[in-house]
Amino acid sequence: MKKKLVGLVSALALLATPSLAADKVKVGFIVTLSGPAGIIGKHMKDGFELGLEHVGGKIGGLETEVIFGDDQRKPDVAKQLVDKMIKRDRVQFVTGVIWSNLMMAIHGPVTRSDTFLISSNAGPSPIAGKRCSENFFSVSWQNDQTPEAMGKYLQDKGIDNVYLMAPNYQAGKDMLAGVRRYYKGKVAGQVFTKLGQQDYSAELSTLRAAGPDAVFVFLPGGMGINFVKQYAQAGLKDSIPLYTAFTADAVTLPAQKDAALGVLGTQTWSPDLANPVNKRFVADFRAKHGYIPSFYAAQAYDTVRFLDAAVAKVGNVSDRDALRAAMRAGDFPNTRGSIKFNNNHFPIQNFYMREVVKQDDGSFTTKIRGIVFPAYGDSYAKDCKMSW
Amino acid sequence: MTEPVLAVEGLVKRFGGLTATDDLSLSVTAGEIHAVIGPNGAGKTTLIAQLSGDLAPDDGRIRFAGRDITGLRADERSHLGLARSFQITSIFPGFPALDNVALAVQAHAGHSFRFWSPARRDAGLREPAMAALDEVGLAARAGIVAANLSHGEQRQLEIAMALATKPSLLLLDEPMAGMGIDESARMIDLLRGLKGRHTIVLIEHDMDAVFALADRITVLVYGRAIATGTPAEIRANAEVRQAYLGDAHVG
Amino acid sequence: MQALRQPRLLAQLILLLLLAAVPPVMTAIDEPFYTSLFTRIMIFAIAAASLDLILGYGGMVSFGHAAYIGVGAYTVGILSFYGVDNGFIQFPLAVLLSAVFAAVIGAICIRTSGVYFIMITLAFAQMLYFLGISLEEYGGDDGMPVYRSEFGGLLDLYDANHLYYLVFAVLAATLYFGHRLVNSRFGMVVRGMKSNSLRMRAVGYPVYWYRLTAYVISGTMCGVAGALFANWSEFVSPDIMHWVRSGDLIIMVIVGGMGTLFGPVLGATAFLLMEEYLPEILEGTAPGAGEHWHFVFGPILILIVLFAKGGIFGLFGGRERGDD
Amino acid sequence: MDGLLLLEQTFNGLQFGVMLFLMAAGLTLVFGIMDMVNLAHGSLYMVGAYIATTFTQWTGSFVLGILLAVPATALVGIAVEVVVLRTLYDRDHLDQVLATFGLILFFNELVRTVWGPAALFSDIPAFLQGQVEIIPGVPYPAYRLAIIGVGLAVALALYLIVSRTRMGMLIRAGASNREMAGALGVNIKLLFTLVFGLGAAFAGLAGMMTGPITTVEPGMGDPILILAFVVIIIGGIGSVRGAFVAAILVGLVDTIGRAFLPQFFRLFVADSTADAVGPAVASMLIYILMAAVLFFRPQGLFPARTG
Repeated sequence: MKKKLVGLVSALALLATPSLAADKVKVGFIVTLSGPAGIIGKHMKDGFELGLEHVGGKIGGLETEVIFGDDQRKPDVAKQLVDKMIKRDRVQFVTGVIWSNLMMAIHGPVTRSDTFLISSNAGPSPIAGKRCSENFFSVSWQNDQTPEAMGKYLQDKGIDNVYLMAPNYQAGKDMLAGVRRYYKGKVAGQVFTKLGQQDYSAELSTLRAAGPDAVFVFLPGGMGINFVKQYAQAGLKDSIPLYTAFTADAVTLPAQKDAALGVLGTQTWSPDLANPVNKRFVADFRAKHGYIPSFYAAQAYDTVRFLDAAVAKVGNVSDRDALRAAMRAGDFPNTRGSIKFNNNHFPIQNFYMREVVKQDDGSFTTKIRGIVFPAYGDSYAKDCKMSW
Repeated sequence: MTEPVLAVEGLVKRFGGLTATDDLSLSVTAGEIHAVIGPNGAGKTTLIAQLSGDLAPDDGRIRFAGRDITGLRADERSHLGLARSFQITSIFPGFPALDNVALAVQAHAGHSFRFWSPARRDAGLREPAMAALDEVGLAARAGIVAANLSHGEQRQLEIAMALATKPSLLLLDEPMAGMGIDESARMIDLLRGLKGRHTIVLIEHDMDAVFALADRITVLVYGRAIATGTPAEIRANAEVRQAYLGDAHVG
Repeated sequence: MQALRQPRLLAQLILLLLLAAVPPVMTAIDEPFYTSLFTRIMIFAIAAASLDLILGYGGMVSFGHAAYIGVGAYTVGILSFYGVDNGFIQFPLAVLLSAVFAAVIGAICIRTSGVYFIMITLAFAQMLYFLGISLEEYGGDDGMPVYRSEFGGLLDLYDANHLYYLVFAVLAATLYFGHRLVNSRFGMVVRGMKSNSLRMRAVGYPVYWYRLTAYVISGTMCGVAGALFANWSEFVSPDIMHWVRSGDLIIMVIVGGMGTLFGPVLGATAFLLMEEYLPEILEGTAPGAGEHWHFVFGPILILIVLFAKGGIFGLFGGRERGDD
Repeated sequence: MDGLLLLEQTFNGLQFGVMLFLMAAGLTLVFGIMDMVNLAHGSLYMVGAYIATTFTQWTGSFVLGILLAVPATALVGIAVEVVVLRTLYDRDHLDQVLATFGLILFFNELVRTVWGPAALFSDIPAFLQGQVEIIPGVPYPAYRLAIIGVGLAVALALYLIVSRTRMGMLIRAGASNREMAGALGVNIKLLFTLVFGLGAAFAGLAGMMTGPITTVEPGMGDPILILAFVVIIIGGIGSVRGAFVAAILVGLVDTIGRAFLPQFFRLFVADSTADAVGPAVASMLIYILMAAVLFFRPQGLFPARTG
């Protein structure tokens, strides 16, 4: 037994290959890859890899090593991954992160170390406000912005008597609060459903009985597939328009298909955005991976382009202040056209209304129907003491 | 006349449609071996289970050592001086024989919410346990894991565990079940040695053993006591002969 | 030192000494990550060893023990939220609260046994999980960051080595206390109840109260693991109370070897190292294979059940004496 | 109006309940007769949904897809029984839990590898689309009515099998006293395999019927597995009747709770508090139900085992 552990310790020592080559770019990329929840992680990893391909495998022209980590959607596993990436692999950047609770778990440990944390998706409000950090950047969005855009749209269109629904967890509550920050009309009902709920029959019956003029839901992933299908099956889609956030996208559309046709949702990105970077991204992504990219994939792709631009400008990865300044400058080639950074290091960008459409080849995608918020920053930036 | 050690009055136990104990009354006086016999399904084990507190009767009273114990749990009855053995050997098979008995001693040596001192080095438990093993003739086998004891030895171990609780009344449920002739003989000797010092309610199929040991016998049929008396009276009882005992058996 | 006369105990002591050597070795070779990794492993080892006290020794399969990790972690987290970072307040309170929760939940659960016990403990853990999700002030599902405990200058838990040795000390204490416990009068009762609770009742033990006490002790020790967990992760969220986490603990116990004290430590180590390195090893065989590590991990569990009875500890011939 | 809504919610609860029953029936039989804790039962639900979806796409017919997928899932179940589970019958429950947990990981990963990580598209067949007015003014999705119908039909069939056939007699004997079933001199091995196949077919059927209204994705069986366990515990292990009663009970309590608890709390506390407490309690409701049932009846509502 003793022999065994001694062997283990020396094996661990061998695994450690201390490399302090200062001009080698080391990036940790953390998403959920294994297990049933792995689909979003796959989208993001595919987007990230395409980004690497587009920069010739060298971020900022320097030799680049990417360490992919699977967080299993467990906060403590994510925390251990970043420990490993920072202390063993000695990365300069930790990127990825799908889930808000995982972001909350690693935000402190990463930003306190001399490592940059770049969120490719999660954007919970505490780290946009009081807990903002100079070592953190988001190339996605702050959680509240997307529903805020939806609230503004509903308000501007004069839609009244809206029924609101979201899962009973923090993001769900933030989403409905976000809608109501801009939507001031009558609320026909507000329902929080079970996290991971599969059957919405009870909620749909109650909804029908409430007789709203419009419905807003935030039901990401499998919940969105369930709800959108059941909403259509209950015959409600034709009578009450459905507005969404993160409920109908390239991850869920292949399973929703016609049930989602015509569903509206706000987002910072859509496959049909007509800028050259996005056109190349979407075309190459479909060619390489064989499916339509989602915003998750686009954001992961943008993460690479963001790092590439900053590192290229500085020329090394050891001058952290210069890197920070370069990152703050924004204006890197990205799929959304233009991204600037707020004082809290969250993007200022456009929010669009997208509609689900059917393409000639029978696949489903989203098309931009208009800008709701041009160059929109989040509402927590004012709580962030950082200024530059 | 002194009060009986155990007095059962009008005991009733039903399982669905079946009445396993039917208005049964019984009294056991101090120092006697009181055998309960009856054909299979007569409700003997059900009776023991109610006496020991493992099964709650539907009606009737059980008085023990001068108080009503009908509503007490098995462990509470044990502390009043009631001990039982089981028809199907019930020991701690993974423990050595001595540990089996020591656990029984420990149950009556104050509470066991003691979390620190090693119980196996506690002379206050080991010595009485050893004495009880000695009493049943298992002293030499103290260190053997109970599962590895022979069937007969396991039955003896059960008796030792019951004795270790210093009972005033022993409820023995077929202590000779499954034993060979030699083992049975040893058990009879053992029980005879206990006679006089302990009051015993004995359920047994082995009629030779019953008539050799019992001071009094109660005959159960379909949950009812059809007769109680000395072995001689029971032998002579026509109803018993008709209902249960074949002439050949009584010999 | 009677311990030195028992080879198995000696092996355990050596393993503990090796664990004690992790921080200086890792500092020497400049690999601080492994200090953090083994800190987490030891925290789960404490929780698994606590669970084994009732599962392996007492035969009570609790499918909700992660709830007590949650109670301990949230005690530290919520106190930290209100600015109380003093570990001398946090830890005793974590002990007290997990004991209270275990006593209340246990009082109801202990009435059942077998599979019913498994499911009712799961039910209560699920209730606490959903309660955690609905605690909006404390971040709900997103959880909340936690500042590490302060011990009046005696310990600086932001120093990875201090945290490591605190956890190590608690693990060692847990194992020593567990060793005393399972061999004490109380421990004999617990083991007797696993073996034959009908017989225990018949010789005069009020089985309910002993089972409940064992359950409370186990839950409380898990609560301490939870308080340490909050310190290690600097974060608490309901995720730690998810039923899968309770299942992980059971797996650690069985894989390591139930009814032993050191088995769960080996189980937690094996489980978490496999989780850590299986993907890396598979990724080495084929790009992209790493994310399919469950493909290998699942059958490994099945094989352990089929061929390694007694778990890893059993492979070393380390089955402890005197249980069924 | 409220009465009609209550009626509609009762139908929703009934539909959820019969679905749970399909899952729980196999689980409780396997548990009751073989004394086997099979966590992989949820995997059979998932495998059933995947196979049915695939067959439906190949044949173009939903009914044909299901008719082919039910025996296919039964075969998968039988294969699992013969290869892995058979060796676990004489092990204790913990070994079974660990090994079948390993099976869950394996099956989730298998499905992910074979069909990809993305959710599959599965739709209601054309002839069951649309609404039916159960009573005037209450339109109800035809497909959900069909689920209720199929579920009740299966329950009836199972009742007839258990109470009228020789296999049923053996099943009942096995659930109440395993030694006795062995003593009857039947081929226990074959009986176990058949029962397992039957249970797998039911679980698969549940997955197939649910597929078109929910998501066919890896891991879809895990949440439903826990619910099925809750059902068989409430009903009493080994009791098919108990599983039926408990499934309907859980279905109704969960549905009605979700629908009405928040409003109920609004009667007593402020809306915002009710919005926080209502859904939280609704999520816990079935666990509270189970804890309460076990508090008063530690062996469930219909304990099947006598010995």
